[in-house]
Amino acid sequence: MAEQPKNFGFGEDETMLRDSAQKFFLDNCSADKIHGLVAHDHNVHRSNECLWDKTLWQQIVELGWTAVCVPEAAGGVGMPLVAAVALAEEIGKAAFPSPLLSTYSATFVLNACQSDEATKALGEIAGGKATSLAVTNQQGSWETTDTDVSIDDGKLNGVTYFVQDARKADQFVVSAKHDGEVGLYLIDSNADGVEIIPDNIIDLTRDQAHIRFKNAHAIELAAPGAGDKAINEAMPAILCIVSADMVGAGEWLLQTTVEYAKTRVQFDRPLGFFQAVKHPLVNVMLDIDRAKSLTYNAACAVDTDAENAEKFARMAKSQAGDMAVFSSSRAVQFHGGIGFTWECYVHLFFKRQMHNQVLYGDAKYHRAKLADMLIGVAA
Amino acid sequence: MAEQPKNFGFGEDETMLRDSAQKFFLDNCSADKIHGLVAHDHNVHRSNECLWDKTLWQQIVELGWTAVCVPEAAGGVGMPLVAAVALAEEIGKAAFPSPLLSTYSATFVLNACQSDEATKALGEIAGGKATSLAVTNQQGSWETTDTDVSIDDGKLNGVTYFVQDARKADQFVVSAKHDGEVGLYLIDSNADGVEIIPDNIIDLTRDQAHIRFKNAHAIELAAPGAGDKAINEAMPAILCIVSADMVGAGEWLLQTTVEYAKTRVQFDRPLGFFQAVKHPLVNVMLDIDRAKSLTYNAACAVDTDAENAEKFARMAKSQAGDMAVFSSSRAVQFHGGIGFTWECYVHLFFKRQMHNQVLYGDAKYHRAKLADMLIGVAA
Amino acid sequence: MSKADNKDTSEQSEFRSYCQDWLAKNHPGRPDVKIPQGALELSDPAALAWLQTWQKSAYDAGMIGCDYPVEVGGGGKTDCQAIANQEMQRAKTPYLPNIIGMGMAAPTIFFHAQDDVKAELLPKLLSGEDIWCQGFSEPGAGSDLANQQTFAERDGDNWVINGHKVWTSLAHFASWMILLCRTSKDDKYNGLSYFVVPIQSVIGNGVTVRPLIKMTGETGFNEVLFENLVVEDRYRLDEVGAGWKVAMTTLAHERGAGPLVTPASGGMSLEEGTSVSTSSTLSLINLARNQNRNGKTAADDPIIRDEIIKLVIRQESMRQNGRRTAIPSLTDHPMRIPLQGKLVGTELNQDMAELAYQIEGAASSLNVTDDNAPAGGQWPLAYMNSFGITIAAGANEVQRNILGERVLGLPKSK
Amino acid sequence: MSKADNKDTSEQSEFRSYCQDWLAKNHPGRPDVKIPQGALELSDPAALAWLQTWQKSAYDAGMIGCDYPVEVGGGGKTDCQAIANQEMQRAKTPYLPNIIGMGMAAPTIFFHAQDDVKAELLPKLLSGEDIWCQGFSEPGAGSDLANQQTFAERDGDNWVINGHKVWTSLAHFASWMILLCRTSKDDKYNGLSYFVVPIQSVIGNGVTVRPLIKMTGETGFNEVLFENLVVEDRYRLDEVGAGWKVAMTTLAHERGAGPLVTPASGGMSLEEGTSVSTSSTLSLINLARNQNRNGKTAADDPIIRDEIIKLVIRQESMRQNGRRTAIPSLTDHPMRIPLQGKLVGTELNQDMAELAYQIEGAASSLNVTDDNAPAGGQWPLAYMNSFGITIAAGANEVQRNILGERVLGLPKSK
Repeated sequence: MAEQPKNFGFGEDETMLRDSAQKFFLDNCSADKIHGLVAHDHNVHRSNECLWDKTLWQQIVELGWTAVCVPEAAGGVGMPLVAAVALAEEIGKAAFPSPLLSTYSATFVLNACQSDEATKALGEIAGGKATSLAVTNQQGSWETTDTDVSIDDGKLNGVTYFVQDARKADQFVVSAKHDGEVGLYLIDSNADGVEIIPDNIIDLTRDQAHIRFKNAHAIELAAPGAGDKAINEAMPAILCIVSADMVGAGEWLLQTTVEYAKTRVQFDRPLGFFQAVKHPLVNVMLDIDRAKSLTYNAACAVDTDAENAEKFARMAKSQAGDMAVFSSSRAVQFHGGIGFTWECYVHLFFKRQMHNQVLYGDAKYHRAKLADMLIGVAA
Repeated sequence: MAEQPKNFGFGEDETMLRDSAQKFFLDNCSADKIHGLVAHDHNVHRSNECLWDKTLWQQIVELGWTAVCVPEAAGGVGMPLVAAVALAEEIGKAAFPSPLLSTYSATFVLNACQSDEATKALGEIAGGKATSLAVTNQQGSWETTDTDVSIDDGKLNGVTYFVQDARKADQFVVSAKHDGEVGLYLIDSNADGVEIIPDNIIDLTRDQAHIRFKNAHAIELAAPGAGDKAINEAMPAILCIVSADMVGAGEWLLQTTVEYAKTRVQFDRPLGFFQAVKHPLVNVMLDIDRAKSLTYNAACAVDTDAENAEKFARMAKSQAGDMAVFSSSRAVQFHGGIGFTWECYVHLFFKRQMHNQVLYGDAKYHRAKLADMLIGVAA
Repeated sequence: MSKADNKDTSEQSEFRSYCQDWLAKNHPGRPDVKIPQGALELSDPAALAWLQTWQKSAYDAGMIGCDYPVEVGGGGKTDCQAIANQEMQRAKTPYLPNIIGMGMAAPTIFFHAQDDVKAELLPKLLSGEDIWCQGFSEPGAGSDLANQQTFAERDGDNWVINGHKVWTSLAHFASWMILLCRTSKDDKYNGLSYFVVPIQSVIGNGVTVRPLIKMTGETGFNEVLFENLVVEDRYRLDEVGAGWKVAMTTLAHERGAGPLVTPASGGMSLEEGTSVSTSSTLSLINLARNQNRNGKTAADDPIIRDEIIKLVIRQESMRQNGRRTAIPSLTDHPMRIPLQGKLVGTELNQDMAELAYQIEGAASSLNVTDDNAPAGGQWPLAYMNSFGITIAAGANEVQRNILGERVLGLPKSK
Repeated sequence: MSKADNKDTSEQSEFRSYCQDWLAKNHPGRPDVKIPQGALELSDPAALAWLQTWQKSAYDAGMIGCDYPVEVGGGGKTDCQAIANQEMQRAKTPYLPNIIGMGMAAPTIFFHAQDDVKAELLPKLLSGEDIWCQGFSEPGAGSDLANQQTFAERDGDNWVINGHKVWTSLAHFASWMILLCRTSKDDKYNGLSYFVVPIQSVIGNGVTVRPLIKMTGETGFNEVLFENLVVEDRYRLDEVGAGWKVAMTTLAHERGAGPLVTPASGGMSLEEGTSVSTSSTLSLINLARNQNRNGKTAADDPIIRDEIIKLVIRQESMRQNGRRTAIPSLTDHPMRIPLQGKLVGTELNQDMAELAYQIEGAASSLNVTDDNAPAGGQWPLAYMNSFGITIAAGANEVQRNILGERVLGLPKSK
């Protein structure tokens, strides 16, 4: 095992970046503001909208956040994954609707492609082009060789599913099969033959779609046979980013519930007096800390200890996924009646967490993969 | 599904039998008395003893308890399994060292043999002959086709393992293979060629052994090919009996811990004031009630609804097994330092519960079997 | 509580035959409007009207309120409601809409109201003509029921009521409400009194009903505001200051632990074709069979299987607990199992719906409005709604206190 | 707390090289007596003597107490104990026997004793010549530490001590005890005072030590009875009535949350051949590989696999939590992770050993004395012993209170 830096790679630059993100979200993205933006229509049969603040996105681009993990050679800042993870944690804490996390995931896939076209695309990301992965089939498989899109003569056909932030992205990195082998392709969101069909999703802080390609001309990033390998290589980073989002959202849920438990009085005592509230909140904290430390460790492994990256990333996603469910459920429960209402902000984070827990594999899935790695494939 | 009686078959006779058992154990088997009997030597390296009160066993035989589930035609009382289950629950509640539960298990296997020799053996049980099953191989397999004993020319050879109450039993029902097929055989514990090698076990309220057969002459109860089927047929009853023992022991652990929590004062409050103690104790109660109702239902199914007996019995054993662990662990934890001492009676029940949980399959094993029955064998 | 015996009495046996005959001839058939899964989710007046017609017809046939005396609109029978309930279930009838009325208001009125009030209110309650709602919860009185702030002030033969109730199901349809409020500020428990108050007839005249929106975006609950609502003193139940005691009658019956059996029917499948019951483990197994999980179905995943079977076992244990409750000699405390019901039932439903996310995988992201949502998106919806019931009617934390204190005899936690 | 920086200071760097050199030459090799897994299990005087020799040699080399001032027998260095600990671990040395002395007594004495007492006691404590034990627990003061009943009564320049301490590890070897006792009955918290008292030299003269028997049948803990033990006033730490405050220093260091790093070494494998570490998930995986579970190994059972991996993840998270604690900018509260340590560590060990029963199946019934017991019967033994640590040093229920109150700021639960 390569020796990882003790501090997970959180040097001065990374810490400064995180602190500035904290300030940015504090100034611009109170839960109240997000709620006003994404929850203005409460009807369960509400129409399907993609609600986000493009002005803030523009500011983010100007702050250089899209360039954070783009290599310097491709025109980026070339910071380690822990920097993106620090930002992802703040984004989760704000339940911030933006294509930034999708763009980070795409960044790591493009990095793994190691092609000129991929390098060019990375440069565009550094310049602010929101990019999302379109690599999932209709069954929502978490295996990187599964895709329902084909590529022939440079043209995509078929449908890709569960694309995150699809209506916020400027371009997509698409996995498609040619002669049974998976390649990766870049396509603009407004290119001919690209039809984005929004999903009606529960999480109000995101958008998701399936995308139909009809003879849509795309640029090859990784040749058939190399595409799934590139996704696999990037997967530890992707898992870290989602895990960090859950850690941030979990911390918001914990702290918000703690504040409520300090002030809400029942049976002549603040709720937090009761161990039936206090101890589960402590358990939520323990789970968040586990997830946070595992996520930092996994990100650091991606940066400095590649051979252990997959193992540690699966640990992080597994722990963070279970924590996401637990932190959400206790937040609603301990907010009591008010936590069950639309007007309370808790449901924004609750829904984001439930969305996150299944993204790129739930806890059980990653534990099964870890068992294969650490115990050996079962007889 | 056959319609089961609403009252699980607990008629007047069954209730009377249970009440008399309650009185018997109250009068004769306080936890203090059992502790004095089985825990007189505390050394972890203590020698291997088989400690029980044979006078009480004689009384039990005289009360007719061994005959409870022996058919009338074989000289028994012919009561339903729920009667034995009611007794098993009281035995568990007293952590009573005796071969009664082994004898009940053997009774149901003999019942399933449907041979003259088996009927004769049942008559002997009714007359007070303690009988135990010797049907497990060295690996402790829970599959009824697995045995390390062979039979040829009416002679047993090989070793059988994990025989319960071996040093208390007068005879054994042994599973042995002939030409790869499993038959069942009866042999006296003091017959020639029978060597009982005591295991050093943790549970102080039982004894266990492996038994080596060397050309030991045995009587055929079920021919090769019919033996495993007879055990399978009896297995739901066996599982109910062990489950009932766990229900009884669980209730003792719950009530004893509740009493302690009412009187022990910490932080100027009785322990039971604290929800960190109260709520887990309530959860123990919920688990006991689940196990108890499922056990009665399963026993009733054995008596009146055979096609559902296996399903319900596996549910009961699974729930009771998990409850056994949970009730034990919380009893020690909430008794604090005193619960961790040899002089506190809790460890007697703790050890009995941990022994019970793996007998004839732990909770996970039975759930896997249930999944095959209720969801279908996995692809 | 129902009788413990195995056999019907002759009255019960005769009544059972009568129910079977009547139901065979008078089942209302399938509704011509969409009926939600439960009465508390009713929002379409046409659906309510259809169900009210059914309740009235079952009432007229003597199947609802059979154990209440004839003078208050009942059937004057003994231990027959459970028989009627069993037969209605067996006949797969629609459910009854006036559930708060029958389950909570009726027994409370019966045990605590003046005779003339009983005679006035109970017939139309049992027939379902009057829909009832319950005014217990307040912004500051959730699980801490005794912390009521809605105030009733005496004014000669009347009371003047001011306050704010929340989480009142069916208030938008209700003619009447059972209302717990404060009549004295000096004593938390003995300062409460219990009233029945009109709602529908006085909207705009002291009463305002506003919908509350759930985290799912659905409505169904309401806020009810009282502003100088005048109520006659005869509508007070029991003594001034006895409100807490009266409320205990309500809660005991809500938990199925009171002496009167609540009229209940049901069993009719409401969603043709795609019947998704999020309270059934069979539905969950079906979901798992139809969802892909990395090349196999979720039903082939050993971990999912284990989790499902855990839930199947819990569900079966609830059924068997119910069976055991009816046999007093098989429990050491008469309230031990009845008081578990709300707790174990609501947690089971929550855990089932939580597992569904992992069975559905990526598709669990889809809302009920998305055509591709597995099982119509009912499972994630059910998960969110499950918190309504783990929180309501005494949060489950309070249920555990109750069990620890009343059944195990542990000291009070406050 | 240790320094957060990544790099050694020049003092640290130099000291690290020194330690490496010294350890390369002075590792004591394998013991000629059987050494138990941990110091608290020591029962054989020969094993203790061997370990004391090792501690003395490491002390003389400057690796123990390096951050204490020279006047009290320390090394007078800054932030060097952590370096010594790392290097001793790396060199796989034996553990140090005087763990209560170094981890709890030494920092408490250092921060609260008179200078002459420090100079008298600390050198032999750090060298391991004096073994120390702790007198906090009493029959009526388990997790409720402040409920001490052992009484110290003033008698001129002396105190006369009477009372009963339980769960005192190492008391049968101890020369000295840190003792919390009551000096006033009027005030629970401010009525406590803290002493250091001799044990071995006064056995039979005011002190009796008796072994306590654990549920496993093992000994290791003791009861200590005081009957008119006379102690000089100079052995009082801090003011009369300040015992609670002083005890907090002890507890903070016990939890690794105090300012002084505890000397620690270890890493040497103690059981040749059959090394079963019941605190390692790798051991558990090995066990699963060797145990049959219905035709396959337990390591092939998907449910067992999932449970093992859950534990592996928890173990890795503890390791990474420890790493994160050292970087103050990565936690929002300095005590947030340190105060979790005892809780998560002891529960992990308990859950690992609990799973071992299901991995071992029928063979989990076998005691350590049975030749056929898998892994020598260590796992069921470890399970039972695990309750010692989930109960001791503030039961885990109390640890959760501490975390909820001190870190999350929730109101006190009493």
